[in-house]
Amino acid sequence: MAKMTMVQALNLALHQEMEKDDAILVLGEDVAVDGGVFRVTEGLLEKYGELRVIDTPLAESAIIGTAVGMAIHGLKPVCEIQFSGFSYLAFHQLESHAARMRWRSRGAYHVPLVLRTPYGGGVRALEHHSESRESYYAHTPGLKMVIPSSPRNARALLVSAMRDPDPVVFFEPKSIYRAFREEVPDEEEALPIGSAQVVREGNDLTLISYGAMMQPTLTAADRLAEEDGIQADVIDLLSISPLDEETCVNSVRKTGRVVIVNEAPRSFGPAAEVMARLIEKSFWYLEAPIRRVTGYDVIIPLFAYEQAYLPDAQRILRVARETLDVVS
Amino acid sequence: MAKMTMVQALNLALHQEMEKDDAILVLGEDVAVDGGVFRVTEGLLEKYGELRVIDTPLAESAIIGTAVGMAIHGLKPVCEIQFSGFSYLAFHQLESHAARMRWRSRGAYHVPLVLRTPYGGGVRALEHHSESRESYYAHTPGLKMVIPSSPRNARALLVSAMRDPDPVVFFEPKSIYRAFREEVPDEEEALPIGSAQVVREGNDLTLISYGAMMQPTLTAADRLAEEDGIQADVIDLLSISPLDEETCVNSVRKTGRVVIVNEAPRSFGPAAEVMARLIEKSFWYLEAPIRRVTGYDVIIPLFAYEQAYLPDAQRILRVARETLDVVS
Amino acid sequence: MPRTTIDLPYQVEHISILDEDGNLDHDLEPDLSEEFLLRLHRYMLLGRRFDERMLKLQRQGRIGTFAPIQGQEASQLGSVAALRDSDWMAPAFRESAAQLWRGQSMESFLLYYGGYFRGGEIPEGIRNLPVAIPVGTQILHAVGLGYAIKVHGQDDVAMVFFGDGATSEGDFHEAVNNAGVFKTPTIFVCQNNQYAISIPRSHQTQAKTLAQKALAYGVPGIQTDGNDILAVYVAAIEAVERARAGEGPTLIENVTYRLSVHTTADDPTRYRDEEEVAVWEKREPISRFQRYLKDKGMLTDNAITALEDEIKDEIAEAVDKAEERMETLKDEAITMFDHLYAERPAYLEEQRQAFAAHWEKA
Amino acid sequence: MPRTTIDLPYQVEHISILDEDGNLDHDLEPDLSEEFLLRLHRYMLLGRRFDERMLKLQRQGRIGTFAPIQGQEASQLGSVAALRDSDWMAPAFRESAAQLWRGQSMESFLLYYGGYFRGGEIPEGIRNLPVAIPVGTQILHAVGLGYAIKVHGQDDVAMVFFGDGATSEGDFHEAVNNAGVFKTPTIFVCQNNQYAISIPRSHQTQAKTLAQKALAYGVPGIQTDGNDILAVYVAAIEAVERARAGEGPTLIENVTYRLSVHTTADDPTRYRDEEEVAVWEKREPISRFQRYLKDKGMLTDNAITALEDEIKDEIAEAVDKAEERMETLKDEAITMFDHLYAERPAYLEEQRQAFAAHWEKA
Ligand SMILES: Cc1ncc(C[n+]2csc(CCOP(=O)(O)OP(=O)(O)O)c2C)c(N)n1
Ligand SMILES: Cc1ncc(C[n+]2csc(CCOP(=O)(O)OP(=O)(O)O)c2C)c(N)n1
Ligand SMILES: [Mg+2]
Ligand SMILES: [Mg+2]
Repeated sequence: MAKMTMVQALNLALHQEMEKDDAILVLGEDVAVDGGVFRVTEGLLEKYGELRVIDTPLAESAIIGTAVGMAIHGLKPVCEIQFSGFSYLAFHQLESHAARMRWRSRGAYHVPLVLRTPYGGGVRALEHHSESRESYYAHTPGLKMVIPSSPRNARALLVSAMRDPDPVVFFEPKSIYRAFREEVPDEEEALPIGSAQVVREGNDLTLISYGAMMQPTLTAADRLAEEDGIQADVIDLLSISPLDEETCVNSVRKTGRVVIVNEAPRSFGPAAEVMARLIEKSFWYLEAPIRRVTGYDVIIPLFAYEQAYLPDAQRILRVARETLDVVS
Repeated sequence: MAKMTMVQALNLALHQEMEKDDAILVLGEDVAVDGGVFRVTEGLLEKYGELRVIDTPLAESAIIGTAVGMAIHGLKPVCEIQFSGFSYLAFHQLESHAARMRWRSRGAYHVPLVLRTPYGGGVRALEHHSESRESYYAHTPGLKMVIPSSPRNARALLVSAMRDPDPVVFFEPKSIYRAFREEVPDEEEALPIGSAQVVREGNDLTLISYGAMMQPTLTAADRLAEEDGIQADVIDLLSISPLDEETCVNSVRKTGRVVIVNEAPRSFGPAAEVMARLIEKSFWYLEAPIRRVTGYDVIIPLFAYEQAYLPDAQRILRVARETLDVVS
Repeated sequence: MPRTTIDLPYQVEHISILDEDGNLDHDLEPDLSEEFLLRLHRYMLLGRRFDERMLKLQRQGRIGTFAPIQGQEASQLGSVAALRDSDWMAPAFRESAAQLWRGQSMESFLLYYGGYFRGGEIPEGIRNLPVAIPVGTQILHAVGLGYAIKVHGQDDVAMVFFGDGATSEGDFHEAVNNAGVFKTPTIFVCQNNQYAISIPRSHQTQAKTLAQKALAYGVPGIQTDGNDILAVYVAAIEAVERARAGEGPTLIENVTYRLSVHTTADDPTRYRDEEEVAVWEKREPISRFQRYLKDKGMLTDNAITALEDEIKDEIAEAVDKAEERMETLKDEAITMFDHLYAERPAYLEEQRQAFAAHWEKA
Repeated sequence: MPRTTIDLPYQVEHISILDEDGNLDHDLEPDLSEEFLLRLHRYMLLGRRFDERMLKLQRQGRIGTFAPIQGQEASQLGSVAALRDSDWMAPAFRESAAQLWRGQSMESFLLYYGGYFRGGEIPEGIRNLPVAIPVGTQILHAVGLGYAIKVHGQDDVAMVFFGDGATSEGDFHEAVNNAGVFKTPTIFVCQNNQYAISIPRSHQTQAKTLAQKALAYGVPGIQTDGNDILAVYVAAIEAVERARAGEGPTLIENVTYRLSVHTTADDPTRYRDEEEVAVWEKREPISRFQRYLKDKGMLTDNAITALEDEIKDEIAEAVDKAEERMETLKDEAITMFDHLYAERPAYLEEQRQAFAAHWEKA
């Protein structure tokens, strides 16, 4: 048991799984000698050698496309795309092959590939380095889409992603890569993909979020308790797809009021799907319209204004209070 | 005035606009000598010459990427991607450049590009030729996303797309390319992007759809009238983004009941966003949960089963009746 | 210090052994057994006749769109003939002869092009990837397969097919470049059939040959007369041997011609002349190879007739079996929910059950 | 009929005029005016000093991450020096010297790297594209610009910059290939600075040179000593003249070295030796060019000192202005809703108003 940052926890997951399973290899730009630009893959080259820890040429489609071939022939490639904003260069390899090979070959081949990539705003980065477009992947049949929110669940989910027989897109919230530490057990730990967690319990309101947005969401929940005496159920989705609608529905049936928070652009974003599922499964329990607090439908600005773009506790709190104020 | 198929109507739009505006050029695979694999660009080469009607090498990223450069220097490229399932090879050029150039240069440059591409199932085609993934584009800030449903509105919307100063993704419902004819006026006609149309009026139920799905949606509306005496408001979205929420909201405030139909995969699909807007703007008017009839969350099967995958009048009818049966 | 010419480590060659007039370069003629040569011939003929049959079935509406191979039999079979069973093969969508040689059944093709995804099933033990429709994208998979072969410490190779048009796609570039960097045992076989739908080879790139694109990657490249099965075979076996020996990838351009339509949805008269087709008819690979076999005393007209009959029956049987199978599969639309994930997630199971409960269309 | 070598229409050359020891090839020396040479020198120095200043500002937290240009001044300025104002230039993200030469202000860089999108504004009449972060993707834009130039019947050219790493991306391939097919007036300038973050050039491709990649496209390719501004200029002007004359694109590889960090987030000691850097310090372009100018009697140590002072003041002034500007822009976050579309759609206006009503953070 040690207190770790998310980067360290992810690194632990990679070390332990590569140790256990020879089929796992890591590939991407700068992942070997440099240890990854965020150091998530640090020390792997020294331990597992250059056949399994691969600095690739600068070509994202090649990273995913070769990984598809590797996976078909018995390997478990863990691909790093340096920033999620560059994953679009490989979009066709993901959509057209990784997501479809099992289906196309009727089970003869499958693609146990993990695409790890840092996403999201808040680190004062350049253009294309701060986006949050998990919807693209969540909407793609054949993929799974996972986003952890803390060092411990990041490690446990990455372990599951590496053990998953199907392709998993794994978004790492880079703004909390090193923002805080958490106890991470030495022994193995895996969390099931497709299960959300209720991380705070309450009967008055449901707050649903994931990834880096769990931080302002939890702050808002704390303030609601302190300032308003309101107890919120807070759900951390962890998986965007499959979406754990049961956990969401159960909570909303209890609270009747719900606010969903995501930093992605608002329209056609993840919150809309959560809303849709809740309408389908818990409409009659709703005491107020479902609300969403999201990024705006613009390109996330360069860093001088990025904090203004990102949902924060204040915005969540305001919308939560509006939701609580609704007389049904 | 002549009765035309959608292919002819689109062809007319291209001919007339190219005639009027020298800045327009057409590029893509097989668009010139061959006239496009669906013949939408037929006759353009003969009339406007090979500088403006361009057979490109087989490279989608190049089609969009060069079009971005052309657009910056004063041209209005109309790009054909042969099937929407191949647009992913150009996804990064669309997301990272076409959608952002105005924003990035703070208005110094803009990209009046049209990406025309056939989408959707129902034509007994090969794998990757039948998808409906408009969500990817609708979720991308900086793009507009348009889908016509008939020869006449296809022509009028393509004209608007060509005149739009910003990039427009224009999905053409290939299953109705030649399925029926409609009167299309000889004189110019343009329909505003971002406006839906109420194509049938009623007070009992709202049916919202677009593209090829307008056909079964209208059939279902007819059958509701004939068999159940139910009058449905039927909305044809025409634009997915910007979404005309006003038209949808007004209808739902009147009917209280709504079914949304899209052929895209269900989860994180277009219907979810329509649901979200309705919840936000007309929650208190709802007398039943909003329902959606969609493609399943699988890859659309090869053609032997594609009709089973696609929403049809029967499925819409069943869900509509369930919605009408809800006692609020 | 001034202007100096950059030395390239090798040059790009063209290879031709048996020309369209039947002339043979004895020095280059590969030493192949009669049995092997006759097997090649058999598959060339099978590929051709099966293609013709599929075209008819398509015209009758019994199967859907597909991409005929006529004219490209030598280019395909000469290439895969250099492989062994444990090697991998990744087709594009116009490689039925190669896939048949590598153990796939005619029935599977008929199912696949009949609209049944069951046709995409790969039988146990056969190392072919399924058909890849998005042009050029499969090329990268063969680099990954090659890499995996290295990781497993095997001396297999991965051979991938693609067209002249595919060389314009970014994935082609990334694939050959990565194979060069990682020295993967990958054989890149470009079937330059002169057209990408309506776009002629000359409009696809300003490069004089596609083989010379290898120079961009520091990888050996060679061009063959792709209608000469001996030349194709020699180029392939050299590349395969180099790959097995750990010396990395090769790019091969087989210069051939698509004698038929691009796909059954295509009308080639819109973009090419009859005369051009006629020229290439004369360069057609099967009759050329038959003449060679006859000259060697391995084949007679009678033997050809017998073989044609045999093949005809085989094809007829496959068509019957496939159509019977389609009949039984017709009502299994619910299988669309299978094989998306190893385990079906709850939301998908729910959709499946809704489908089962309500589906009235089959 | 047997094995024949494919004739390539041209060869790839390396050009060097002024070497690291100050030796000059008089035959190749371009005939440039004193004024022009001194202007080049001024911008090399300005580029270097501005870069150093930005690095300090970054370390002090006054601006964010950026990509330093040290060592690449000749490669950039020698290239753009061949352009005229009406030509187009598309940078990657490491071309500040070239952009300054082409009329962008230091202030705009400081704003941009200070996190203000206003820094991306392109002043009226300047034909530079904004910085392009996704590696290699801007290369295609220069093909489109070149195509538009042709459509407009102009004899301008479009020059695009990218790194050694970018040559591995599919977009590089598609761009040069398309430019070849359409004979666009596009100059592809690859600044081979030996690294793509930590990946050395030798690992990026097995090709001996990047210039030879031109052979894949039937397009002329040339390699220069990229730290020799004369060689860079000569290669660029030849390419520009060819393009203006309607003879199509050229691929230029300037062999140079990134003396500093990849970006301010990078630690190069993890992947390269001090000795290697020391070797390249000696090949550094500015002192070499200064020696040349002194030898020609165009420059003195006193003049350099005076110029250094002048530049220092200019930079200080730009920093002051930029920081003042940032101060006034600080509260204009609402401008994030501008310039996404020509007209703001209703849903976005609604979001903007919600933002205006509630935003409490600025
Ligand atoms: C990425 C992509 N773009 C477009 C298409 C449509 N298309 C199918 S085949 C083809 C031409 C392929 O030409 P080539 O690579 O020469 O192979 P050939 O068909 O001649 O065998 C095109 C454009 C596709 N399948 N995939
Ligand atoms: C498509 C894409 N992938 C990855 C990155 C991250 N990245 C930024 S610069 C860089 C290396 C670029 O190398 P090179 O092209 O040689 O240019 P240099 O930085 O040396 O000037 C990488 C990998 C990116 N910006 N874009
Ligand atoms: Mg071809
Ligand atoms: Mg570099």
